[in-house]
Amino acid sequence: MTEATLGALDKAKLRRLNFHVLGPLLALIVLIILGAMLNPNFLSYGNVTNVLARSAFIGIIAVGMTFVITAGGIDLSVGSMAAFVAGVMILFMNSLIPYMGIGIPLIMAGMAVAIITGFAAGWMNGFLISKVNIEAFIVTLGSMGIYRSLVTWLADGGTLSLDFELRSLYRPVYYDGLLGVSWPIIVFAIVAILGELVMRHTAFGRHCAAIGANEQVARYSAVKVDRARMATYVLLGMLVGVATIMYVPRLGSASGSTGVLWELEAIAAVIIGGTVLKGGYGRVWGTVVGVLILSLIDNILNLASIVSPYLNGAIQGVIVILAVVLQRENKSAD
Amino acid sequence: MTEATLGALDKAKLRRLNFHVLGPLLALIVLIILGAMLNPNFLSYGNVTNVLARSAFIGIIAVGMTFVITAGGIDLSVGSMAAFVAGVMILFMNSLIPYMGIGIPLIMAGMAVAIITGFAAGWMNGFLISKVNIEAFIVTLGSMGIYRSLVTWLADGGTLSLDFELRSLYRPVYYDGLLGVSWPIIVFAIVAILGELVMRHTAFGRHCAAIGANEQVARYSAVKVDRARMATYVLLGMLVGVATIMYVPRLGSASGSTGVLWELEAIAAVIIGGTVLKGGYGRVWGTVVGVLILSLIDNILNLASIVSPYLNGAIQGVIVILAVVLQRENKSAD
Amino acid sequence: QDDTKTIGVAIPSATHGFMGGLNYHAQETIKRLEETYPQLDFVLATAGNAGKMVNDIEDMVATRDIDALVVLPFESEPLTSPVKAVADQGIWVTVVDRGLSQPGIEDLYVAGDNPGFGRMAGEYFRENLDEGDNIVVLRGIPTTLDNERVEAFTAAIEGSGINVLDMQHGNWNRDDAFNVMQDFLSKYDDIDAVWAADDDMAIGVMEAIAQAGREDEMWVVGGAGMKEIIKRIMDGDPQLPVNVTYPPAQISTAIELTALGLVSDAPVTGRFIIGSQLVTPENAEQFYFPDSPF
Amino acid sequence: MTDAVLSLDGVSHRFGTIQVLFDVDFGLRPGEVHALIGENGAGKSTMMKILGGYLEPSEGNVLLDGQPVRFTSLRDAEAAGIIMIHQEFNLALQLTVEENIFLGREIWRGPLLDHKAMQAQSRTLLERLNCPLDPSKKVSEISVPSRQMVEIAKALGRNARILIMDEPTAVLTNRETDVLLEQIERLRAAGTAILYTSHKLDEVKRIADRVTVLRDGHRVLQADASQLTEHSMAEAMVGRELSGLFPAKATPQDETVLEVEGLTVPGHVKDASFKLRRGEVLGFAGLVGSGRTELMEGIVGLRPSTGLVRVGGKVLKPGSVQAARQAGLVYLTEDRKEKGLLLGKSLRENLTLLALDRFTGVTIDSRAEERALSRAIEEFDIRAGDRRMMAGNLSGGNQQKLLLAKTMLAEPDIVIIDEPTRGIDIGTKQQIYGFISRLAAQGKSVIVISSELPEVIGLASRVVVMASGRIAGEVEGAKITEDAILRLAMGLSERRAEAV
Ligand SMILES: Nc1ncnc2c1ncn2[C@@H]1O[C@H](COP(=O)(O)OP(=O)(O)OP(=O)(O)O)[C@@H](O)[C@H]1O
Ligand SMILES: Nc1ncnc2c1ncn2[C@@H]1O[C@H](COP(=O)(O)OP(=O)(O)OP(=O)(O)O)[C@@H](O)[C@H]1O
Ligand SMILES: O[C@@H]1[C@@H](O)[C@H](O)OC[C@H]1O
Ligand SMILES: [Mg+2]
Ligand SMILES: [Mg+2]
Repeated sequence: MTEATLGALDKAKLRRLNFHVLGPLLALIVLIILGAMLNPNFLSYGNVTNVLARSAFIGIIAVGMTFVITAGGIDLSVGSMAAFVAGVMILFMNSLIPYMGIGIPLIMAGMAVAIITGFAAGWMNGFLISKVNIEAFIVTLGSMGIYRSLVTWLADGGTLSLDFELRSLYRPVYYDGLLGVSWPIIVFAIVAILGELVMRHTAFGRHCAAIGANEQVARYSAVKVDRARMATYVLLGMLVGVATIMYVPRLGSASGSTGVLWELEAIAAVIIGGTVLKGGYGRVWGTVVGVLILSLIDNILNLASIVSPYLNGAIQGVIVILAVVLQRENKSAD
Repeated sequence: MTEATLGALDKAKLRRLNFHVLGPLLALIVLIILGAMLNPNFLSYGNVTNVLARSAFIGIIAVGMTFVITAGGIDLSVGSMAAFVAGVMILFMNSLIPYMGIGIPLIMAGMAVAIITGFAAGWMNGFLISKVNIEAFIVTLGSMGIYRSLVTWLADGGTLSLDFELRSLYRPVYYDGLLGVSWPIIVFAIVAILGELVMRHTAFGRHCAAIGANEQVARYSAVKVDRARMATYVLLGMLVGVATIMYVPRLGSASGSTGVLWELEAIAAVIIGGTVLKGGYGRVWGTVVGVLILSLIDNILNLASIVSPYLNGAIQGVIVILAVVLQRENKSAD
Repeated sequence: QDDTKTIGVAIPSATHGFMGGLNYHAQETIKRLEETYPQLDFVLATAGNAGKMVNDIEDMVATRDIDALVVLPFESEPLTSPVKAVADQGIWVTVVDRGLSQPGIEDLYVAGDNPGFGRMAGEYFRENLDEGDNIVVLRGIPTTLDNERVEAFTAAIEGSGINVLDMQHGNWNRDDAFNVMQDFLSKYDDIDAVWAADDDMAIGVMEAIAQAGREDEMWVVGGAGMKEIIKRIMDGDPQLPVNVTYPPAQISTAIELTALGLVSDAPVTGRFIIGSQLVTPENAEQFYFPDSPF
Repeated sequence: MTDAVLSLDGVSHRFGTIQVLFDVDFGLRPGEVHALIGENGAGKSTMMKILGGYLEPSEGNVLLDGQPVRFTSLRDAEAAGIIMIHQEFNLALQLTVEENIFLGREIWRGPLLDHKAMQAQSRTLLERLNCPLDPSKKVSEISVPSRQMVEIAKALGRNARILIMDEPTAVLTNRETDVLLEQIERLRAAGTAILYTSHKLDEVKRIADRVTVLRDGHRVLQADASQLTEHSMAEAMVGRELSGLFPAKATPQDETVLEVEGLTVPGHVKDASFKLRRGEVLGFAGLVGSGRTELMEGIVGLRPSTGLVRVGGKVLKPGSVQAARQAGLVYLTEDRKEKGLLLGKSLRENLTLLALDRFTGVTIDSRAEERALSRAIEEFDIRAGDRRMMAGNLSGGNQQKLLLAKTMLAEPDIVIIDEPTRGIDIGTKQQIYGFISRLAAQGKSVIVISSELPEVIGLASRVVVMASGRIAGEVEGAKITEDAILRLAMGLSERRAEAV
């Protein structure tokens, strides 16, 4: 092969690659420009902070979902799981006030409970899927109903609220931050960076992609398929715990309506970001872009009030489809 | 291989097959026995008719969904599509009363509109998925938002109602029947039988499975892949139209909350019935069993006030998972 | 044994604060009445959509042989003829809150007053704001009921010179309301008051205002009388001057009256409209029920 | 001289910018068997796909009956009577044998499919190939060789005027190959034009009328088969002198490194016991379905099994591929497409998947991976246009080399190679044989399963023969002859034939 042809090849590859890679980024940039044009406050510190901080819950969960989907799975239960974890956390913290008093230790304990509950919930899903070998869609559809129902039951149909004083102490975890960057944003960023690292640069990430691409090949290559698959659900469960830790200080409450449809948003963010729904290929940074796209659509619709609010959903739908058109692979290329 | 081992092998295969095949049926039978034990009226003509007739909407849609999933696709938009089709149908019929008068022709025209609208909606999904080549999950997530939003907008945030007199004329299409079997049951049965026939005994059914199993192989075998894939969405859209024709006389109205979560129920029914979520294998009769299982769970929960209504969702979830445990394939066998 | 009567109760499931409260009151009332009247049986079903509610009602008739039905229609239109079918079988029907779209089906109607709810809030805005003041509105889930409230509210402030800057759906949900309010705050520099139309939404709204540090700039009126909100009115929170009631306990009234109709010879028919009331710091105490989940 | 039915006129082809065919002229005549041979990656499959209507050439024309054609869909090609058997399997695994055979040309009776007719025709086709498979079995449940027979049946059933077969015999045993060649002769007699690729030059010599040789995308030779010997064909392909194919056999040491005792894989293998010594190349022979693959998969923990496996004297934890790998025991699958390689992933990711732990501290050292890839490309002569390409875009033979490289990267002490040279050209075969024998000389032990008897005979110092899921016997040293092996393999298989 001559040098010249290699160069040309590189360019062709690059072009194709770039579309696929840059698609979601491009959509994001278009949205940002649109937002800035529609409203001068769009790029204000306040609005940017709001949007990023709000994205954190879904974002943190979607990072975990990226692993699950890459490994060929799906998890419909994350929204109810978040509600359930929040409920358990609040009940636990309230009930420990008499013993531990209101203070940092109690909040730390609450956080630990959130992670542990998330871990357990994810473990349960993972166990049924990878050991008992039930279709992930069904397991998590089932557990979605179970967690949602349990939190409603725990709250007696109403809302579980964190003790008022305790809440005041905990509140800064959502509203304050470091050097002007609020905590949820920081945590989301850390989770995303770690996630990208794990996906791209560790054996676990490789194994997830291998399992999603062809489980048989993974098995024949001495990959511990069950364990890795299980780990994706456990990781996701723990990240649901982390998301909840950020969520509870925001409004200090949890109810049957907490986290409704988060699963759909998280999955959508993952797919918009370029991860393949049937597994085999995933990218965490894409997911982050996907999450931001979804949050921005809402934000822009609120800021612009262009049309009947009844049509917000339609505009959302159109934008989501358009965002993905940009990154579609050219079919004839294969 | 000696005769003995061959025989053993065959038996093992048979057992595995049977479990896989009989799993959902078994679950259904268990539920029926449970229901009959809980309440003597469970097997009454009235209750059986109720349960079957109300299964018809999801059932008819789920038959179409079986084809979509078998061919490796997914459709999240069917619930909102049903709402949208119902809305369009109602508006259309109401607006034609001055011209056509209230009578059978108007109802027939309304039915035609429902099928045509469903056809168009399905065609749109199919076009974006198979021609523009966008991930089915995203397309139908987008169109789910679009249809839902459009019906809310058409109804001005409220409810679209069929003209009262017209409604009385149309009502028997849900509530009456032939020889004591109500129309929705008859239509559901016809759709299911035709669906099973098409899936099992036509080239289209085979092509769907082939596309879902390995698109490249299908293409290389001169299967018109795009056309077949498109056809699955169009078929599903038309069946949504048929389901709507049965739905409108029942409730006489459509609103933003019509058909919420039908997509999830339809997909769940398909998977419970043994169709493979990633495509390549589907069975319509299994879907029918899946739909019945889901309906019966609700019905049985209403038969006996066993627990707090808050926990209904949890019980549902557990039963769904259990129903599928029965048919899980033995992993080590592969 | 023969004079055992069964009452079916069909209500929407506890998907948000108000409905949570309503579910709570329904269960409490049933428990209480089952103790008082051993000859009464109750069947409670909760539904997440209109279709499921129709199913529940069908099941009650077909398998539980109910003698009376208490129903809070998920939506008016789709529930009308199924409930009518029940009434036509001679079963006693009590309708709660959201009326049916055809008059005369039910034997008893117990409801809050949605237009009144909106009007009362609107009148308060009219009296307490000046011409040229700016407000934003958070609406509920797109429904007829929400439309009625918003129409009445709009009518009440008409001609007052109050500017409605924006209306968006907060879906009676805390998180959605929080997001929408955050964006309103980014978008508008001058907001004098917020009509949140529901106390769950009011909570999200107040949190967003607090985050922006604009508590002194505007006050908020929610609705339905959630205990936390009532408490703050009682305590004289300047940000929450008043509230408009829409009591979830109306379901108790409905079930009780129905039960009474079945056990006594004098059935209670007619319409009981539980008008919305304005909760002020002065009268707040009588609306405070610390044990209710709402 | 008869006119060509299908020909290429000045055809060049590029993937991206890598040119793989250079100005090729070619003509296929009715009633001839034309062999297309060349090294791995020479461009044979590419050329066949162009002829079959699966690829459009970058330059030049395809002529059908002398007229330039451009097929817009595969249906058109099929309608013109052109049928192709692909090198890589072209079957939908979840579908049954019959469904695959009739995919895209189902038989109808009235409005519905005629299952009976399709079942019967499938049976007939398979019988013609001497392959008594149940047509209602799912393809995922049948063995690799059987899949190839299904593929052939699928093509035969389409009544071709022009039949293009890309390495149809790579996965077949001699016996099945014979059946296939008979069929080819029958078709030739009926006037079908047949284009045929194989790396088994004896076959080519036996069946071909004419031979075309491709080297690096250039047509370097076209001649009547009668004018060529196996040796001259090989030389034309490789472009250099080829000496003896097999290296000298190493002598095994006394130490037993692997001991299998009473291993049973339910449904496939019954009570198998054997030993493997250090530095030994142990051959495994047997007919298709004799259970060799399943036995090995049982040993390394890929299939549930009962019985004992000792590695270096220590009992191996059953059912764990990881345990086997840790004990230095690795298995290379015969099914490279479904079990061996991730076709959609890069060469690098494939290469290191099995031995990823060797490249991983906290994170994966991708530069070390790149170095490993360079070494593998060198050592196994993997010809990739671009080292960042997907494994699935490698030519068939090069995929096999990548799979070998992947397995060897795990540095096993004992390696079980199932069909090591499937689809590999003669020059590379020689390299691989050399490689196996060097492994043994280094004190590693190798089990070679091969359906090519010469391979087993040329490499192994001892051969275990399986029949019907049992070990039928074993031959050693000078007693390793084709005759001895076949007698062991057939004796029991005759009995099975009666039983079935
Ligand atoms: N889709 C593709 N994209 C990029 N390169 C390809 C593609 N298909 C084939 N190639 C390259 O084209 C060259 C020729 O491949 P081809 O499959 O025709 O070889 P072959 O002669 O059939 O080899 P083998 O004997 O190994 O089957 C190889 O270098 C291969 O990597
Ligand atoms: N002629 C046949 N009839 C029925 N089943 C067969 C036949 N040939 C193969 N099989 C199936 O294939 C399996 C055997 O696999 P396989 O052919 O891989 O064995 P093998 O001895 O390793 O042969 P090979 O070396 O060709 O791979 C058996 O489980 C059997 O079900
Ligand atoms: O659900 C509604 C509730 O949220 C609102 O506040 O009051 C009316 C109810 O129907
Ligand atoms: Mg090839
Ligand atoms: Mg084998």
